[in-house]
Amino acid sequence: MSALLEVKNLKKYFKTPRGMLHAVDDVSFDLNSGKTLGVVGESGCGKSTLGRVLINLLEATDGEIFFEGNNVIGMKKKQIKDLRQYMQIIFQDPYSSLDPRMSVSEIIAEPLRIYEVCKSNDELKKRVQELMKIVGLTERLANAYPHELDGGRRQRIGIARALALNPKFIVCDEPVSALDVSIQAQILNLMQDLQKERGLTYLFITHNLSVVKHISDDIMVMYLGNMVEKCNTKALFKRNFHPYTKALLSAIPIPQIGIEKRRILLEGEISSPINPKPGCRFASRCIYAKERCNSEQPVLREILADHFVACHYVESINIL
Amino acid sequence: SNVANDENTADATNVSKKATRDTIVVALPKEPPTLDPHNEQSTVARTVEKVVYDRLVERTNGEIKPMLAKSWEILDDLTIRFHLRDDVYFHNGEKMTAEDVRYTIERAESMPASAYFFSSFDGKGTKVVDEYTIDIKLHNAFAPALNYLASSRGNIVCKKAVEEMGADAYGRAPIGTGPLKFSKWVSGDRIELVQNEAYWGNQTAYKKLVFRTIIDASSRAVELETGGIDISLDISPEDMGRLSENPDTRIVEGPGYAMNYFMINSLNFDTLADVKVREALAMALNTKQIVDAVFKGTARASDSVYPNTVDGYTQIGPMEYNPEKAKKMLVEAGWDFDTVLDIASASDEKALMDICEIAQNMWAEIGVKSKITSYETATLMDQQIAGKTLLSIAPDNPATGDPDHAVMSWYQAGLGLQDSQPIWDLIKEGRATYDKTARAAVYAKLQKLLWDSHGTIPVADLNVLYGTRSDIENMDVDPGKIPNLAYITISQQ
Amino acid sequence: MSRYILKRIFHMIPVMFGVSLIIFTLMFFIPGDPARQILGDKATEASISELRAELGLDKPFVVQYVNYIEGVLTGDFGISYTTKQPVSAELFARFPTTLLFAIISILVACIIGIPLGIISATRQYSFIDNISTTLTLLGMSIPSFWLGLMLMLLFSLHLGWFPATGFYGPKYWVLPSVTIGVTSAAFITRMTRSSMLEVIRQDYIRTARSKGQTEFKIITKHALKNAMIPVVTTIGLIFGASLGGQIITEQVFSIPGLGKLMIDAISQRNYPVVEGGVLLIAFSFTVINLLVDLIYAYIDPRIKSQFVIEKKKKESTALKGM
Amino acid sequence: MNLLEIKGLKIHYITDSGVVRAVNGIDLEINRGETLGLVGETGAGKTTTALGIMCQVPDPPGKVVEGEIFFEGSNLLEKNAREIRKIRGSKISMIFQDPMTALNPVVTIGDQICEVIRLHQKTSHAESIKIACEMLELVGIPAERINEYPHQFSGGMKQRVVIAIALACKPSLLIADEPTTALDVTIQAQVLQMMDKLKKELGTSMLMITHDLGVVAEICDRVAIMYAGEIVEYGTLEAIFNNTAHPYTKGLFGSIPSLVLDVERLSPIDGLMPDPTQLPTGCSFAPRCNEKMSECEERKPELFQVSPGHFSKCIHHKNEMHKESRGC
Amino acid sequence: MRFKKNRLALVGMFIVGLLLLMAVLAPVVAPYKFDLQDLLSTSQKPSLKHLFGTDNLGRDIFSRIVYGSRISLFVGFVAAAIGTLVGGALGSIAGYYGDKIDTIIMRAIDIMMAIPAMVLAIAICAALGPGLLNTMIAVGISTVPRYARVVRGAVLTVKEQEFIEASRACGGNDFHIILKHITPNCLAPIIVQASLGVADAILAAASMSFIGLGIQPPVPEWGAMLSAGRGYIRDNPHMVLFPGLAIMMTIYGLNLLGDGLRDALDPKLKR
Ligand SMILES: Nc1ncnc2c1ncn2[C@@H]1O[C@H](COP(=O)(O)OP(=O)(O)OP(=O)(O)O)[C@@H](O)[C@H]1O
Ligand SMILES: Nc1ncnc2c1ncn2[C@@H]1O[C@H](COP(=O)(O)OP(=O)(O)OP(=O)(O)O)[C@@H](O)[C@H]1O
Ligand SMILES: [Mg+2]
Ligand SMILES: [Mg+2]
Repeated sequence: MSALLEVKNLKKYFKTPRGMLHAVDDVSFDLNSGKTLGVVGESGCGKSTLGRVLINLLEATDGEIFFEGNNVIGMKKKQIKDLRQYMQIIFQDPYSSLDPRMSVSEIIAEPLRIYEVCKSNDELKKRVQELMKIVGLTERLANAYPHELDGGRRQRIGIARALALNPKFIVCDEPVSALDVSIQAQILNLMQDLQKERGLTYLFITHNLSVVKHISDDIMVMYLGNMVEKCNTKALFKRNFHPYTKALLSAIPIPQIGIEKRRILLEGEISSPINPKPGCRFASRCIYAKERCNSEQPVLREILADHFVACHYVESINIL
Repeated sequence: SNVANDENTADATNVSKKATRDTIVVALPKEPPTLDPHNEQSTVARTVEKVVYDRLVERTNGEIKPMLAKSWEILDDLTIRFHLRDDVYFHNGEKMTAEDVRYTIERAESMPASAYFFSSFDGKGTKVVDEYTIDIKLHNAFAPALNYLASSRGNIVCKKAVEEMGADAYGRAPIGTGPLKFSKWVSGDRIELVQNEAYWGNQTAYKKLVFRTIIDASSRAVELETGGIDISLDISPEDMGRLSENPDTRIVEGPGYAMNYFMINSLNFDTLADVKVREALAMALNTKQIVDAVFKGTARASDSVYPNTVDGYTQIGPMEYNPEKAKKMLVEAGWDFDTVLDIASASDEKALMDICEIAQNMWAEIGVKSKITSYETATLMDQQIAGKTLLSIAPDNPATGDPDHAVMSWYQAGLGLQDSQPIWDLIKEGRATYDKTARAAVYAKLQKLLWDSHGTIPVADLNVLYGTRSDIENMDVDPGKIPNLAYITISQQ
Repeated sequence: MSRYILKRIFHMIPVMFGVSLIIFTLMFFIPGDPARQILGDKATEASISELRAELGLDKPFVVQYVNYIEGVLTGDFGISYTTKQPVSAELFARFPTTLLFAIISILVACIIGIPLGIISATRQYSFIDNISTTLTLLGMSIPSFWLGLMLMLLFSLHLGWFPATGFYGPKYWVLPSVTIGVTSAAFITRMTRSSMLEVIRQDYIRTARSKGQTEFKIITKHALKNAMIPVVTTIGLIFGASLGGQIITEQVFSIPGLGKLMIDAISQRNYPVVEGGVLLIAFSFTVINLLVDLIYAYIDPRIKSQFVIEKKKKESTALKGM
Repeated sequence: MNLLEIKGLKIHYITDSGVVRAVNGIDLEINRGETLGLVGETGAGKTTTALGIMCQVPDPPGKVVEGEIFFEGSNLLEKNAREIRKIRGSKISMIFQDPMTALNPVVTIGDQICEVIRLHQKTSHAESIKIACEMLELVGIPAERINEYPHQFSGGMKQRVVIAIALACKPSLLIADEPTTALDVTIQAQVLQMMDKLKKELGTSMLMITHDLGVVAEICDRVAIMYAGEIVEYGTLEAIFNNTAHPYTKGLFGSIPSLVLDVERLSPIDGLMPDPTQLPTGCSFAPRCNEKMSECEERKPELFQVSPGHFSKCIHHKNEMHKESRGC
Repeated sequence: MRFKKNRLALVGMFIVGLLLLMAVLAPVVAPYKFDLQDLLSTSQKPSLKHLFGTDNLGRDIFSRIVYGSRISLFVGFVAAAIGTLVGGALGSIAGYYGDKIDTIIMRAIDIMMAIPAMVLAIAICAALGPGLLNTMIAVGISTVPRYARVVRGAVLTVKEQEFIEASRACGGNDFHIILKHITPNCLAPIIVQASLGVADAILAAASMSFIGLGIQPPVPEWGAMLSAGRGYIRDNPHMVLFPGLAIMMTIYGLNLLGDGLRDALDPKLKR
């Protein structure tokens, strides 16, 4: 089975007054159709940027993205527009991602209008109603404005908009982080149902590991623009190798008592992605860091089958 | 120079007056650009110049009197000999001699700003006879010569000072022989003069004369009432009543040389080429009513082409006010009642604007449509001179009081007239006629001719109005609005 | 910091060029002949064209402009057509007065406006707030010459407290400054109020309260400084604008400032004065802007740190090199 | 005697669109040295409760309508503004939700720490700086950064500064309003651990407001579950987690994806929180409750002691008890 | 409390509405023609015959004020419209495209800001000649920088919002985004600024009249009436009082309206 999405050595740098900001630095992965790839990592590690580059909202600095076998990078405007029908995004903030001056139905209809999918206004209306029903919004809300609604409903609008063009691939940029747990669970269920029904492929960005564990097939852990570990979800929670992944997993408070916690506390804060120094970017916070870590950037290696880790000393740390 | 920099606060007491009555503060409506008599154009400058400089002769109440010249004789049509005083010193200590006079005449003729005015004087030909005698030469017989020499263009400048300082600096720190000498100039604010203790004539009744620039008419009136100034050289008719009722202030009023009239250009435009039409327009204006409404009794309806204060005036009008007849005349002349007359006016003169508005209304009553366009003075002047205005309101102030000066504006292109040769001939004749009565006869003819040509529509002859504090006496009611402030005395109540 | 200032001064150059070009072009195409203005309506054509030649007005636009700029670059702003004085002398004779007037009136405006704005904000919708809102709106809608004359009538003529015109000392400053100050104060009050309202809703005010701090101290220590940035902007803009001369108030109170000079110069077609004056005003305006930005930096360390970024970077690279 | 005891507290926000009954009659107590977790969804009234304790409910629109808050035996609501100011910051401190905005951006962090010290302790300027430095070191920030401004710190460090301010006067009660929500997981772990350590060192009681049950499990001794302005369940950590009584609390647990177990589908609570201006007449959770009975919509349930120290506000318990008693 | 605020806005709306109505119905409302002179009854105090008295040419001041509302409001609105359109276009281009275009436009705006507005207006007016249209152009152009800055600021904030990105993700091009998202969301500050700008323009036009560069007579513009009457302020205060009040009322009304709009159009305050 060929991958829906194939990413090779993707890079995205931003020019800032202080220098080059390496938001995404040399990331490669495959994503098969109908699967969910979870992306986790701390704030500012480049998760959103990765998502945006994938669907061409941002232009990649370097690298290749194959969508259904075609290289997206370097496509013409027209082609990109065609492509966008198949790639959509759901944003984190259900407040700022909806135009406050558009009604619910207008927002959902926007992509349909742009691509002139519907032949008549009636058809458009019907389609919008259909979409609203799919995401569980009552018809009554069609003429409401976003500010009249709560976060959960707003996020449903965002999902309906993303679904409008029948995409194959959706980047979900922290779609549930702003929501309460009970609402979050509703939305997660909805997304899972949709995936099943329509065979959608998700890139699911979050920093909530329990959510990512719940929804993803594969997980990719990012640190300062680099991918540090990637493998199957179950495998990762059973066995993880990168020191950062370990710290991350151990830091999650678990809502259960009586569970023994072996917490690895990281010292210090995430450092700046601007003009990063050579070497492993995690080195400054890593308890195992040695000289080599400060001078040579570790490459991603397949440690076990389908389990990739970028660390010089995986073997010694984990006694493999 | 001391003109540019000044510590304002230090002088506060001087300017706010009242310490003693040694200081007289006079409000000017504008700031003079320079006090070089041959290099400026403004009435306000001349008021200051009048006390800083002396002239060969002086004109008071229409009479020419000696000043720096003790006596003079007209040697021939082209030569006037002046015998000068020998006790006159400039403010810089230089003695005033015939050479200064010669230099002044030559300069007046050659400097562009005064050249047109002194064009009949022959500066090169003018000869110094001896230290205190001079023969002033003329290019052509020029009867107004004495009147012109009595005007501020005839202010005698100090040759040495002008040459040493250069004209530009001289204008900002003038050196004359007058009763007051220049002391300082705070740009935009005031000019201060102090008594010239070495003056050959009578000393002024005060030690210091300060000219302050106060542009706003209401502010000037308020300042006069509060006693912040002693004299305001420009009082608007609106403030007159109050100032004359106030026991602390008084209004000094007298007939003036100034007049307001409409200029018609019938040379470049066919619209008003027909003299009958022009006459009808004049007839449709109730000048008496205009004058009363706009000037509140401080002007009279014009009854000639120049005011009765000017030499050789004869009464011709006022024009009969008869709208019915005017309308009939228009119909007879085949006037197209759809034509819209363009009236050009100066935007910054309220009285002129008011006259235009009333005239517009009065013409509307006989069915003549018109449209007023107000221009900035600079633009209006350009338009008039380029002959681009059909009908424009114009003020004139022939400050010499000489009829030749008063009709000078007929040369202007704003006032184009067909068949104007007879006019030029009469003007020439008037200039060449030295004899007073003969000259008056020429101007009587000229006035009639001009009046009948209806090249202008005379509207108002304006009085001069000065406001003073009540204790100021002997205010010179100069018709030309250039009073000699040296005469002022202060009553000790 | 000084690097930043230098950079800003460097940025002023194109702005000043733009200003000079615009005003020069406007003056070039404005109708009305300066020579005619100087010599009067009865002067002969010959002397007019002679003077035009002397003033260089007969040359093509580009040549005139280049000449002018050359002059300006060597510090020569030309000679005033009317007074025959160097333009720089003319301008600097008036500038101190304008500056003084601007400073005093902005002080008056701040003294009225800032406290009123603070009180209004801390008692939103109270009686005082409503009164001040109404006064503010009235202050913004009163034409200044009207207010000026009214003040003059009341305080000079009837009460005799202050002199009517002139600008010779503190007593003279009161009426004109109040005239301008009232309008400016209205704007400052408004800005202070809305900015303050914004700030007192912030979390750090809540934090300060939870420390047990008194309301007065909360306003003065925590809120005010934060609320000042937009207020300072407003003050800077008003101040910058009043450096251009308060034309009407200058006229009513007979203050020898730049505004009046400029208006006269325009109407007399005194190009060198207009151009020099506009350049001077524009220059002071940009300097004020720079000052305002520096004040921002003083008030707000976040802005300051933007200034010193480059410096810091240099230091750190230097350290690394050791 | 309990350190803090809240009785029948009602706080309303009176707005144009109606009266928001944000806190609707709650009872709470916190013992010395104990950490109470206050858990609930957005808008449940957690922050309002905390502000009520601080006597800092924004007025207008907020109003404490009813109730008593006893702190160290005296009723805070009867004290005047000066007395309250004395307690704030010294005996009761609060950490606000968002560290990014809780610090004044134009004042150095040193000044902000010193401020609270100088307000409550008679110390000289130099001394207060010394204490501030100690506090900074205590929360793990080098003391030499005392003269820096908040923007020069990262989010986690800012939150630590906020904690330093809150603990500077060694308060007996610390109210922490979602202190780690805005932080990254790894940073959150650092901050939580530090708070726990400090709390123990200083013997401070803590009211920990959060919606993260994981955090609760980690550091709380007792838990109160809040829903629509009411406390629906209340008990020790073990009682709540292992012996969940109220349907809402059950729903909360069902909503959380588990890290330990593999769940195919989550079982969330349906629907949304009721509009706080129009709370249902009966049980406020009734509209979303899957164990709802007709009675629930008519009658407000009362707090029922499920087991000693474990209370729940559900009609079912009463009925069950009836059943039991009938069975007896 | 909101009601109270809205009530003020309603007052503003009422005032402005009344003025607009007066302007439209001028021939019906005014008892006399605005240029009807009666040189025999000049400078009359207010009476039943002449509600606001007469001016120095015997014209009915009330009628002139009524007709004047047409001119003054027209000047105000058109000048504000010029400022809004030109400034709005420049500001939104600068804000949306950013980078070099932004730098160039903002430098140009800096240049315009640095030239004193009044001097600029007077110079423009002197160059074009006085008159209704030219006054409007002069005042309008001199306010361009203000609008440009406001609009640019608004565009910059809106541009950063995620819904812009969302629209792009849905295939929207620049044109679509500017038209459908940026413009509607920037409208609020622009409308507010414009409503205040109308007031400013009326005052600016009045100041121009003071220097003699306003509207052509006998057209009754309030500012011109005010400055023409200033010589009479002592003896016939009614000649300045009523036009002055008319200006103040209008500006007061517009400001109230502007403030009200600011609140009404703020989505944050919307319920
Ligand atoms: N348009 C941009 N210009 C410059 N820098 C940017 C831009 N967008 C993002 N960055 C920077 O790129 C880095 C990665 O940002 P990104 O938003 O992808 O992080 P993230 O992992 O999504 O973080 P979060 O969890 O906070 O959403 C950050 O340091 C951010 O400051
Ligand atoms: N100043 C206020 N004016 C009006 N209503 C308010 C105000 N503050 C809070 N509310 C309302 O009171 C209710 C409780 O708010 P509160 O902030 O206490 O909730 P919370 O449990 O802290 O929520 P979150 O988890 O979002 O912080 C909410 O419905 C909220 O809308
Ligand atoms: Mg992100
Ligand atoms: Mg809260």
